[in-house]
Amino acid sequence: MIDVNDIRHQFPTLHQEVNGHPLVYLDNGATTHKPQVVIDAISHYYEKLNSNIHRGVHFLSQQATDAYEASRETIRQHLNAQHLHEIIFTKGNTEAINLVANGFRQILQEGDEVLVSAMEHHSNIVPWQMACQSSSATLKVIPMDEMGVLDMDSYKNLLSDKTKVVAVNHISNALGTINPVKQMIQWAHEVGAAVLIDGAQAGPHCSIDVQDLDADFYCISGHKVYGPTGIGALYGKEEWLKKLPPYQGGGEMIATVSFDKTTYADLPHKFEAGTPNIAGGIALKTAIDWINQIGLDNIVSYEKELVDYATEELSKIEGIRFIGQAQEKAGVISFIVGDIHPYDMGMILDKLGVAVRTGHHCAQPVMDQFCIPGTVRASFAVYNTKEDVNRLVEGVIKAQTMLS
Amino acid sequence: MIDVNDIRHQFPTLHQEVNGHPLVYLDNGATTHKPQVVIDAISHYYEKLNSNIHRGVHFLSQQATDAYEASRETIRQHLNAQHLHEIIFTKGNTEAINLVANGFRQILQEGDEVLVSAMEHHSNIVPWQMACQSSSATLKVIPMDEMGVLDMDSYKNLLSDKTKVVAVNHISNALGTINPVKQMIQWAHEVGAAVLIDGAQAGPHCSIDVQDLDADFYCISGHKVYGPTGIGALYGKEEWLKKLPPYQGGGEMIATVSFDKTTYADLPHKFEAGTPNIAGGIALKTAIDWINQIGLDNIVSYEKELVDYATEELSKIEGIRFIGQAQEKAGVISFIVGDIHPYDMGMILDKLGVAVRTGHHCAQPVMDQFCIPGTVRASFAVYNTKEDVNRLVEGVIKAQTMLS
Amino acid sequence: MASIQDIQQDIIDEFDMFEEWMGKYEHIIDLGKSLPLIEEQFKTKDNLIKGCQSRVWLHAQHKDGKVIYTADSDAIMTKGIIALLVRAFSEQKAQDIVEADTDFINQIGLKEQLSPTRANGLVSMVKQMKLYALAFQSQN
Amino acid sequence: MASIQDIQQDIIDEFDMFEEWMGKYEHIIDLGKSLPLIEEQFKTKDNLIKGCQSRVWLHAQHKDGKVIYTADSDAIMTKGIIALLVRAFSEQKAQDIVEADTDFINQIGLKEQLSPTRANGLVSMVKQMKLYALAFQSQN
Ligand SMILES: Cc1ncc(COP(=O)(O)O)c(C=O)c1O
Ligand SMILES: Cc1ncc(COP(=O)(O)O)c(C=O)c1O
Repeated sequence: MIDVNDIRHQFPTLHQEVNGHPLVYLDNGATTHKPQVVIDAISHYYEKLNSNIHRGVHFLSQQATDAYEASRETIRQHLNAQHLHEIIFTKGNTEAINLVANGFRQILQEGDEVLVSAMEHHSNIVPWQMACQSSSATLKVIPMDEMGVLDMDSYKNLLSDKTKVVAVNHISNALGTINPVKQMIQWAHEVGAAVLIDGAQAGPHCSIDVQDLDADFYCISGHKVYGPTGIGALYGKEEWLKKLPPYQGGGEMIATVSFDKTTYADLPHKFEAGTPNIAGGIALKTAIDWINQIGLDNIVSYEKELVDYATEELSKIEGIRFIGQAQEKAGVISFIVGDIHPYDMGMILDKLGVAVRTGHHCAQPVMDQFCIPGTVRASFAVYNTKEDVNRLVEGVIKAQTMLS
Repeated sequence: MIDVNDIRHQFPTLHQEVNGHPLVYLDNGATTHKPQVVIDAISHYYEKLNSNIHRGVHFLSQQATDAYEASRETIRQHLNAQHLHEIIFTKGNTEAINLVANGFRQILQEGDEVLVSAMEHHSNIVPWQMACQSSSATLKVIPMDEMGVLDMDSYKNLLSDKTKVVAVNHISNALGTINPVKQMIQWAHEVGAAVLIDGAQAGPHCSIDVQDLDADFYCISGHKVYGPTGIGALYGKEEWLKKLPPYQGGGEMIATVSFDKTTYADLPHKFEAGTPNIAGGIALKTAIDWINQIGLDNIVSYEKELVDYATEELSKIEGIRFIGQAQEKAGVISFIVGDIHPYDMGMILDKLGVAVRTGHHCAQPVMDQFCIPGTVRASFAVYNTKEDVNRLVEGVIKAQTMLS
Repeated sequence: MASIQDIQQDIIDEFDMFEEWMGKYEHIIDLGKSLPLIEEQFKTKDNLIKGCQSRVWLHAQHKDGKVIYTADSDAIMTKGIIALLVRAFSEQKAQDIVEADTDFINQIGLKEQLSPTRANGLVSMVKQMKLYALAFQSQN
Repeated sequence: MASIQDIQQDIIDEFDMFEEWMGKYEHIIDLGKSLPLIEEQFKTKDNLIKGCQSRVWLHAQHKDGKVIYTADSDAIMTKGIIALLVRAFSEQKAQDIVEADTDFINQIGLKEQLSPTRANGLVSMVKQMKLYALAFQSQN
């Protein structure tokens, strides 16, 4: 059970006025706020441990290295990866996907196919476009229906022995759809394709088991799971990580360097060139521990209640149209009202202290499919309340009055 | 003038015991500690502003965007870049160099040459090896002499119309040598080559004027200039940044995305895919402001005094051999004592509370040239004192006694 | 036709009547509704101003020594803002537009009321209008 | 030859005599100096253990049913640590080595005294020694 008051108490950012109103923050799909323990973990690092890691023999360097590596272990457990060295620290999901897609440049060949879904974030489209371009492979798109659900028949038809990679998000940031990734992975494996799951939105909203899913790659962003900005984690199956060429060159990622020949270090260091975001890495552990202390199951059921309530209340508004109406949804409600431009709606909501996101949510192809310029998106976290939903609904009604 | 007591007061990390001794931190070349204002700036971001930037219309997102962009402006001024959009936020110097080298993969052709110096950090070698490998260009090395000074005659001879890129550090992290980069850039431009200056070690130890240097690319790491980990800045001349292809694909860096065609955003966003290290970016401004408040000139002359004193005192130790004895040096003293392995020396120094770095300092080719397994490196920051130097010298003598 | 400066003063006075953001917003929305639309044929890609979330078309023509602007946007508040600018600058002499002070935007306190993206949009609109005027001016 | 366990107990007792890190370090350094060197011919790349900052060569041979280890390192403290391990495991039966408990490393409080890189190095040395033993064991 969730004690939302207790939880809210832990988030300093929530307790402020915006434009004269207490803040209602419903832009969690973009980034979540951080509990005090996470902020403190960062300060603690800088005040007590601060040191560069891995390469140092001195005390602070050891302490910092231990803390950083402990975080890797926490992430391993959280995603249920088999091996510690299958966890690569990244800057976030964008970097993670680029790391993998860049590696596939050298693996893909002309005639090969990469499948992405019609509801991907730009970060899971553009890197694959770039990889396909430089390898002359072909990018194909798994279509979705008007409810915002992927068409599994088409997916099955698209799969063939040409398919080398399938890249899909676990939960869509624009629509909230939860995709049947376990099934999709299984089918992809039947044709020998590797599967990358973009877990940016799944991180905060569902529990993840990479072994159960049998995912080849899975990535999460720290700043979306109550953790710091500039840090994330990529899981990759050992065999794949061994197969992929390194991404960035630099310190840490090499075993030996000479001008004639450079040999690369073992996993995970092969993919971790340069001084990482040490503070971020260490505090990401705190964030994940915090989530687990509340319990992902509790979070999931509490958020479902909120989203259901919000959907119900918003449905009463005349002219509202929900974009993304899958049965399996989490965390996100995207909508437009009449012919009101989402941008106009968002500005008025902001004046009323309600923070939502408007626009294409970095998923322009989704907007194109629905022939809309964008949506208003309310996205939820475990610290949101029914009162937040009420304020949203009031705001939408007020904006509607002003704008029509 | 430097009031070192006042400065030390501002660094919480310095005030602790390590292995029963007050910490003497001489590993600043790896990373510097952070003044309280920088730590507070990070907390302030997470407690008050936290929000994703650029894409949001709501209040917090605006505040965070403003703070992040204000940092870009501060960096622009600090490096004296002409345009704001010539400043790209990166994860650090390793990423910055990879970004540029990756771009040159598509520009370099067979027969073209890339020059790096014999004293580069791995981060300024490996990315160029990778770029040369995939473009069939050739990597050539500007040699250095036994004092650790680049051979300018050889450099001049190496330059030709085949030279497309010269990549050199401003100050060597392994040797402390300050390279004559202005002159080197001028010569390179005479043959039409672009020049990247790796300013990782210059950031804390000298003032930088990219227009005066006429550098094409210049990069600094936040964590080495009293700022956060996981953030850095790349300066690139507008014309070059326009010419280079984008690096990572994702949100922010595109103007429009469809599955058929993606057009890239204007500078600097073209090179800033995904959610950045927002907290780090904002606090980097605080770090640079902090440096400027003390004054780089003051820092430079204070540190010179320290390094001179340390060199003098260490010289008295029997069997000491300094690695890197350039006239123009800053921040770093690298040495070995007799045939004592640096690793053994480092461990004993650590036990005595003196944090130095030992090993190849990610500059293995330098060690190969001097035929040593590594060095002991003491590297300085503005908060170090003569007392720190004394403790270092005592420690080295004690270790020498134990180990011989 | 009143001078640019007079019109700007009118606009400032008008906005001064509203103390709250709500009034100002409603006024902008009303202005947006009243904007004389751009002819469909001018809603071209060339006339599109790179904004952020809303699209803005701006067309300019030179007639009898005066610059005439028409414009449109898919978002009504954006439309209202351009209506203001059109009112301030349309049917004026190119040179006057080029030289015009644009501080009235700050004085109506709109910038603080707008998101930076929209405020940036506003700035680029003004810039674009001045660019057109400059082009016409140098034709003479 | 004493059993592995007895030797380990000896080592533990020896280290117990030193309360301070200095004594322990000096003891390790002394051990390092006394390590019977590996023959030059065995200082090959194959016999190199991937460590961090110091290089370690470890050679193993099987003779009269016993495993004989010789080793070297370019850093004296690393040499001391391998000296300890060689003392604990060399000239023992392969099977005994494979099955040996290695907790004595924790008990001499060395791990806390070492940097994690060196502690990792120590772990990989033990691992490597056991791997050799395992190989010899399965030859039989
Ligand atoms: C000269 C030099 N170049 C590059 C780097 C790499 O910087 P970072 O580790 O911050 O990416 C460093 C720091 O280790 C350095 O000293
Ligand atoms: C589904 C999805 N994928 C990828 C990303 C990119 O993540 P980041 O911006 O943290 O790199 C996001 C977040 O914006 C997202 O929601």
